[in-house]
Amino acid sequence: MIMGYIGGILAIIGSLFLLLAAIGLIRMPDTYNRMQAGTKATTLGSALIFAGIALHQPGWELKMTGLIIFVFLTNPLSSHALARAAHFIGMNPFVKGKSQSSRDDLKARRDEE
Amino acid sequence: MIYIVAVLGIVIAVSAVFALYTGKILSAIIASGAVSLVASLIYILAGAPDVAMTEASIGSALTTVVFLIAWRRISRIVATSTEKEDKNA
Amino acid sequence: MLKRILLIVSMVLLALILLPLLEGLGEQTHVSSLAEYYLSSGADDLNSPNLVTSVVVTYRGLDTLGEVTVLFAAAAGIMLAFKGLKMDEKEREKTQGPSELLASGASLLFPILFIFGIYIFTHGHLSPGGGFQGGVVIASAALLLLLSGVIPGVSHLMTSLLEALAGASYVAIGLLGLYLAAGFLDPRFLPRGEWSGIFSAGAIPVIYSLVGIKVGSELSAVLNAMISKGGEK
Amino acid sequence: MTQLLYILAFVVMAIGLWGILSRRHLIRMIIGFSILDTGIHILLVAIGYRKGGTAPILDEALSKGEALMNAVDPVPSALVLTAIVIGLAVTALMLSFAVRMVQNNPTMNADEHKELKW
Repeated sequence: MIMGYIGGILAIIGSLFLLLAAIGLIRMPDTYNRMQAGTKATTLGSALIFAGIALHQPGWELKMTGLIIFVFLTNPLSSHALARAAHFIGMNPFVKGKSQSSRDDLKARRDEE
Repeated sequence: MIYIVAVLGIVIAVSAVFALYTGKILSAIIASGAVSLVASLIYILAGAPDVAMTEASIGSALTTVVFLIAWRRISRIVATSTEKEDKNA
Repeated sequence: MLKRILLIVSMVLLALILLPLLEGLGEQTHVSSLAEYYLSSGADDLNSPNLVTSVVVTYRGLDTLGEVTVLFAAAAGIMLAFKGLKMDEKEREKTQGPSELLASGASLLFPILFIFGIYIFTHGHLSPGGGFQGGVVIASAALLLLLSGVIPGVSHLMTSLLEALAGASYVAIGLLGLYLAAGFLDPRFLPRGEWSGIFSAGAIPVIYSLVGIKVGSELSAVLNAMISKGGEK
Repeated sequence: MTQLLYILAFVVMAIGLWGILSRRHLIRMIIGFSILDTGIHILLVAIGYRKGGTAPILDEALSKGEALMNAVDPVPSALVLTAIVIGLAVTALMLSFAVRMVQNNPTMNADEHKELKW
């Protein structure tokens, strides 16, 4: 019973993180900031929700552990692919007051290709 | 539960209309994927988890990918042909 | 103008077809008598907890055979349409190479996804899921490898061989049911096993696995035809 | 619930048909087809639904005896299951034809593909 309450609290914290990620997606100024909000917060949020479900439903621990591992594997990969694609089509990072800024480490490679 | 289905239905209708009238084809393709994804939630609520699973994996994931691949090829073909025309002119 | 009128006429016709269905419709509390039979005695007949799977594989198995044939025809059409469609040199230049991180991540994820697909179609008679879903998961695993550039293309020989073998064994098992049990695609020639065990429900897991292999290899071949650079000899 | 699902299915089907008939961009017409497909699937699931119905999968929550009273109709579910897969294949077929059409005549507007018309 007490485990159920702890699981519920974990799930609520996780959904708060997901809400923050959603707010970040709207609020942030450019693609890279949005990706930051949309990856880190959702990874933690969904992991917390799965942990909460595992505590709430006895017997689901193995499945939920597998899901958490899967989210940890796929979420950073997809955001890496998205950020790379955004960079290759020439999205510039947002800097207040400037139009173009910041050092471009991948520029040499992009020109090569 | 009926209210949840009503809200999801409104979401489906809005994204379907968005998919048909938005300016960018990329947004239209993503919106049509959203239609399928929300429809899979409705199937779960209507007591058909098998169908929901199929729709989520096929309708929203694979169909969107197929659209994107085809759109990439089509836009490249259009882009290269217009380049050629510019050179000829 | 004429187009707009025709458009409105066809929308009105659609409404005319659909509105009678709405008339006098209340909440349904009963299912049709056919479904009543499936719900009441389907579990005892076949010993499979998932009744949707029993309907797909056994009761309406002939329909599923037809649907798989339609899928095959559509896949053949796609291959035909993409055959000989080569990318220009110009187009090929624009293709971006994948990053190392993505390639190694994809090759790490591929076996997990593949095993998950096999899990889905071997547990089709116990839980939601089955051959079609599992086949699609396997096709997405192949798609991941293709998009991340780990493999240049799925072998056409392998997919066509797997697909043909699975299709032929599907029909062969159907004929075996006709010979050993009550009718075409009757799965009861294998022991029905104990309730909700993985080797239960007669030949249902075997048939659904064959459907899964067939759908998976077909969709992988389709995705390969759509993605590949068209540089085949 | 049943009425709501029916109305939703009709609305989605109408939007899809409108998209096929009124839009002239090739990809948008195919998107209209897939929306129409989704509408038909919702209609079929709605036909199988019954009041308070649960999934027709027997487990601890639904015993053999209760299935007759509580489970939804499995036949439409089975139909929709295969129809979705066929829908994907048909959509891919349409897209491949679109690619071929654009290769012959590089424009996305369906009205300008004149050689296919009568």
